[in-house]
Amino acid sequence: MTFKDDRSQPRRKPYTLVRPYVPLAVLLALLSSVGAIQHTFVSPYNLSVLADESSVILLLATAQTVVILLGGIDLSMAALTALASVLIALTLPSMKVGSVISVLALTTLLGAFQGYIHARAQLPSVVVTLAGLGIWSSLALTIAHTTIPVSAGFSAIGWLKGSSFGVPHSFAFAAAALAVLAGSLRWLPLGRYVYAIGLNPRAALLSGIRVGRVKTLAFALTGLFSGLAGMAMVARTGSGNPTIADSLLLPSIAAVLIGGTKMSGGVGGLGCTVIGALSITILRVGIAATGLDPAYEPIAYGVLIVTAALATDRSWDPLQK
Amino acid sequence: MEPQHEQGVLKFSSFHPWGPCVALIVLCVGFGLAEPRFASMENLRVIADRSAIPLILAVGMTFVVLQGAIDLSIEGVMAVSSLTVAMLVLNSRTGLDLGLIGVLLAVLSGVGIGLVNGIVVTRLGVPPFMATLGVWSAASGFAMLLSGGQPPLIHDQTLRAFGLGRTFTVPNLAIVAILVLALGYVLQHYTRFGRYSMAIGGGEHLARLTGLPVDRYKVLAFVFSGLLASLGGVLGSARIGLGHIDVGLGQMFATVTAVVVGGTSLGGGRGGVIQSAVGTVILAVIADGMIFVGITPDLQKAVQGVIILSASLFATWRQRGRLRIIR
Amino acid sequence: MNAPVLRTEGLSKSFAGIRVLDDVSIEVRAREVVGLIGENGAGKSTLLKVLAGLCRPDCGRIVLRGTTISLRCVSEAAAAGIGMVCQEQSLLSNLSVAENVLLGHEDAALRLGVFYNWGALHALAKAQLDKLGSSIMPSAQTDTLSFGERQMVELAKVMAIENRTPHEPVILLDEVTSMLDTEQTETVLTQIECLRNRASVVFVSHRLDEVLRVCDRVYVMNNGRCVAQRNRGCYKIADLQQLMLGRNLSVEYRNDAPQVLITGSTVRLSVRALSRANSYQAVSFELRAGEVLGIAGVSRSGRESLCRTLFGAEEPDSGEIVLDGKSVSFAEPADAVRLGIGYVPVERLVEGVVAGLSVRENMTLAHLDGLCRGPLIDRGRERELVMRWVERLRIKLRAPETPAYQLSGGNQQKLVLAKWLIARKPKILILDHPLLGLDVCTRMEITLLIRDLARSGISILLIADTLNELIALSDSIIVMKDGAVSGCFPASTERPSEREILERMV
Amino acid sequence: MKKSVLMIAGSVLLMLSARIVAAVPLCDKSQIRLVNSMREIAQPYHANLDKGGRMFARWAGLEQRYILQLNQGDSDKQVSLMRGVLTTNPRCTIFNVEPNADLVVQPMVNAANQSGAWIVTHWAHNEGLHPFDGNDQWIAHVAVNSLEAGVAISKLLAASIGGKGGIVALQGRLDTDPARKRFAGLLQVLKSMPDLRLLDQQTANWDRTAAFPIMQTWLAKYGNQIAGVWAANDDMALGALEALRAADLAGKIPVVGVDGIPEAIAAIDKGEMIATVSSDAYYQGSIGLAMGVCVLTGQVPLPKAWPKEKREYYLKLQVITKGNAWQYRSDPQPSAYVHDWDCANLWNRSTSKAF
Repeated sequence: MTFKDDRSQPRRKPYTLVRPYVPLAVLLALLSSVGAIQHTFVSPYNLSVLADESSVILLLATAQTVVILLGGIDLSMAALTALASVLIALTLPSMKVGSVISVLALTTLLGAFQGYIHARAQLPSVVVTLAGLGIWSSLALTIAHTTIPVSAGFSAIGWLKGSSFGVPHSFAFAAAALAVLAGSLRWLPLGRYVYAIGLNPRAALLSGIRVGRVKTLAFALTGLFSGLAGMAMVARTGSGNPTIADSLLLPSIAAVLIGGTKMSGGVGGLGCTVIGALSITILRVGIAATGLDPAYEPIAYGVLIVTAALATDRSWDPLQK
Repeated sequence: MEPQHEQGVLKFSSFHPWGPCVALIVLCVGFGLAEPRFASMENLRVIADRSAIPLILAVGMTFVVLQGAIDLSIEGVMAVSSLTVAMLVLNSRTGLDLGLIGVLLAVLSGVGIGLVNGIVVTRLGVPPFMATLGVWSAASGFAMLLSGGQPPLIHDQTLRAFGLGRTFTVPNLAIVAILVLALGYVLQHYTRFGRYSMAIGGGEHLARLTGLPVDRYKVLAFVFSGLLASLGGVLGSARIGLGHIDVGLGQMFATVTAVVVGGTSLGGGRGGVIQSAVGTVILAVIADGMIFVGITPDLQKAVQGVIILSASLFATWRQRGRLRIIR
Repeated sequence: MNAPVLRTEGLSKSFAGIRVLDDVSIEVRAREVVGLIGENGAGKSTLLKVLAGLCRPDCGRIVLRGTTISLRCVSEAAAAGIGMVCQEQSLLSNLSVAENVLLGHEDAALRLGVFYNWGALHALAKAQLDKLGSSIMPSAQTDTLSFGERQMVELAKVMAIENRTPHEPVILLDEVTSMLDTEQTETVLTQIECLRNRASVVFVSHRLDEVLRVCDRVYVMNNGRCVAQRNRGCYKIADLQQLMLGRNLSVEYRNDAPQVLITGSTVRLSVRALSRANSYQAVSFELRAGEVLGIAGVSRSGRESLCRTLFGAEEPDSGEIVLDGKSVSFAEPADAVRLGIGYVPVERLVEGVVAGLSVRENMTLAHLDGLCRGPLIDRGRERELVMRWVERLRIKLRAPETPAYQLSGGNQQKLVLAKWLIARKPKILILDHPLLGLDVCTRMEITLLIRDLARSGISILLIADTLNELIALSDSIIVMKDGAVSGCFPASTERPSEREILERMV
Repeated sequence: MKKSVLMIAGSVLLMLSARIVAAVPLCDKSQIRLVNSMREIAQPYHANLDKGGRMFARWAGLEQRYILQLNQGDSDKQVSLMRGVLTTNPRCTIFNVEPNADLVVQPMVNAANQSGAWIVTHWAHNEGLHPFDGNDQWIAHVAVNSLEAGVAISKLLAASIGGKGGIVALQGRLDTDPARKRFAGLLQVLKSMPDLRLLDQQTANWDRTAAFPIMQTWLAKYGNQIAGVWAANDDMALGALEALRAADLAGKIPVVGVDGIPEAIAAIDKGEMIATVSSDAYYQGSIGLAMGVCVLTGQVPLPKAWPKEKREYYLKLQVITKGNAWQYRSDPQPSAYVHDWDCANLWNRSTSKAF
């Protein structure tokens, strides 16, 4: 059964035109509705605060997007972030900048390791990263039973704290990282391989793409970005903690999906992930700002996810059923 | 060569059928050798008791997963049903004392949420992952509203007694779980619901082509999963004696893990309730065994991770092939 | 001359403004086999889909046994006694054969209307399979069956319709033979003959000879219209072809350029005692530069597996592959690609193209690194290269950015070929059923292309759909049987006859 | 002795400063916002924090200005939520913070310093951090001596089993200060009592549901070796208790916990638990707000003028046993706290400086 007739139904046409802008619309709607209740919420200061808040989720979501584009998923990022935060906090005093670099290198390796297992042993990424989730988090817990304040050498990451021209550095940093990645997705062969694999891994394989290598690389990326997120965390809280990021896993994935990237891989991109991350952040902070009963936050959260999916994820795609 | 419908998000060919069983046996023997008391009758009961609620959840989840979907909302459902039951039977907050009816109503709350899942997925065409993620969140928010900072204590003694009691030295919850498992088995192998779920998982559009009422059975699966989730919530609160929004804390990950470890493919169309049951017991044995051999709390998650990983490796290593597609 | 069972009046259907069915009126009489012939995109499949309730016509009506019907879905069509076997198979490979055959109609096999009675279910399915004289076990898991066997199950599934309607069913067969090799096609054709005394059949195939063989009447379609109708016996093939193409078919690939004797040229690839467990054993042959080497054999003779091995997609257990005098081993297809080997798989949409990507992206997918300036892709050069090949292969498309799934089968096949040809110097092309399911015109283009490529020095390893195709295309031929080379016809002036090859195949 | 001296000195100093700095209100009372920032309200302890806060708000006539912030165990979010509120009129906003983890104190204090909001923190914070080190918006840190709590219940448990036998311990979230300190208290007591054996210890993350199966497993593993159950909070203690009940051991094996939540007290009445230590959630949930109001309305001088021991001190803990359980049975009336909320007696429950 070919899908030609299905996809070329004319009534779909206009919708597919507006589809790309839906995430943005959702974001604005969210912002304005909170702003309506709490006027100062849309003040420049607060917006910069929001941007600052979103930075960590943004970092996580960015790398997650690549993996999801490949058709996989990485559940271990948050745990790896926590591990990184602990290690950085521990080693900063002695190694200064060196600690950051070496920790980033380590997390990248760990990520790559997961990717390698996933590709080499042909285990689904859910399983591998689920295991990773457990391993990294208890590793962090074993290394540091509790919060590790950064006693010295904070300057090595302190620059992430400030803000210039009202733009918080952490956000600028995250955005820059995302931009670089988006660029390479667009301009490097690697990027095209990612989409090809996500859409049709078998054809990609038979076109001579080294699928295993690409996957390993993608997970190395999630590792690296987990490390960066950990760094941002330490910069924000001035300490590392083994459970610092547990609660960021689902929000970061949700950010990717709200951004309009499809779970099934190959469709979507980094552009909207920014928007997704911001929407999530507004939700986390906004409800509180409006002074509503906190119980309404998860409700709104759920509604947003569903509506966003409703808006973005109905695009038709020949290889998905 | 693999047929095309093997592809798609999270799809991968099914585990070696005996892998999980072997893994389970190996684990039991291992723990048994390390700590003889592990093999004691009492501990077997504990394991049965421990795996009861996860098993109930896993059976529900299995049908959703067989269809190639996933239900992340079970924690939310458990929270809602837990509070509903606690507020409907004799309790510390509301004057109500509906007894069994209260329990039934609580279980129905799960059906309702499952219905929402199903409708959002089928009518609105939202992918299950996101639909249920959203419903999960919304449901737990609703539960928070119900709880309102005053967790209702359950004073209904029959319910408490049932939750904690044993019949013929078998924990009641374990008995319930067995019944649910049996029900699940019959549903899967001897009814349209089960067989069509298989078909839908095998290739949804093909199933549609053949004129199967796919949507109806999808909704049904979510409803069933919701039903069992709320049952789990009710039993859980009957056990700890209050309505608590955290009654299902961590159950979602655990259940999915159990289903995967058992060898039901997240891609749908392969596996079944029995496999999921094995997976659940594996996890229960791990959790219980680790306390037995005294692995320090910090490392337990790590050990769990390693075991999941090696179990899957062990199960699928032989199926590797250059053209095998894994998501 | 009996009354029509099924009649269409002025059916029209457009997709995205393009008219694919234009005022089509045909009729199918009881116990009659009607053939539909026409180029790809002539509207044959669409017509069948309309009849089977897969899509609804914009205007026109369908009259079944004198009453106008409107079909909203397949099950309605089935209820009315119309069943269709699609080009792509519609079996659920994770279910048992029995379940597939009776899917959606198990009522007869239910206890208390709820619980499956497996015994009864298998019995019912067996009955259907017996009609077709097939010996497939109803309890077998479908994905353990061969493609041909699955095709049988499809037929059985459709035939099951007759139990549900008081009338004789109308069976629509869309390209059922296009994916089958010679001997499977035979069985299917004989089945169609048998169907004649139980049902009405509409049969669509690209293979003119098949259609002419089994059909009492043929309708000729040409871009959306039904241009002619001929009764058995009163037509000439050339005349039909002309009707199909709307123009005269100058050259058929059968009477094709004389073989070049390339025995002199260098050996490009030599395979020595290559073996892979339960696929093929001790296969040895040599492939010379500019040679087209055809591999004959029934399905499961190990030839597909052999081709995949030579592309690095499957690993051999023993033996050695020598490319240009150097022994090579492929860890994955990528290695083979780097050495200038290309592979055109059978299942185009599943393995050949990435349907979601644009034509441009698909074409350059295999050789992107050649198109990079520094680390970045040189879009300009890429687009220019793509356009060049689009023209050279006459790929019909609106823009290079058109997503691949919008191309017709033929153009997709060209695209897959182009993917390998853009390499700086492709050495070997492995073609697995390159002409599968293509219309006459595209077949010819690709046939000629293959010849050109060979002449330009590329060695080609070929698996063809039919024997005469194989004989026509290849210089030398090896025959495989049960995984071993059972015959070898080196390039020479006179060609082996089909019979010679066939007797080595089976 | 020393304590009382401190108290006197403190109050004297307060009067002096009150007279010298003829404090003017910093905010119009109607502008004041009271924010209670805590983990969740599913656990009774937190529920009581919230109740305490609301009680105070009602008493102070600021009921409409009371905001509850729940971070669901998400440290990062606790900070985000705070910043979210700071966008409007921060200088009149008072935060009473139950830190989800001690690492959040630093960033929350920073946020307060930047925005001019006022903050009171509870429990514990990272080492080397003090209100009096230039953190002028950080009114005070009301520390809880978890070690002391741990020691107290451990002693009572030991006593109840005659100082010998095996016990099992349920720990809280391992990365939190109270969890570790309370356990340290237990270890301290164990050292002093050679006959008392720690059979096993696990974490149940403060959670009742998690405690249940762990206790079950222990019963299977150690059977009658278990003479007592030590839990780092009441919720887990009650979870363990239910597991005991399932084995008909409820009341036969003594259980201790911390927090003094109503159910625990009921259990103590029934004799199924023997002791819990209460830091008085109602008080913790309200005192910070009370301090803030006093500061903002100018009834007390600016915190920076306060002596160190009033900026960071330990909170008096109440050990609840069968003996005194009756006092805590029902939800307390606001009247019980009015005295403590009075700007003159803000430090009533200070035991000693906590630095």
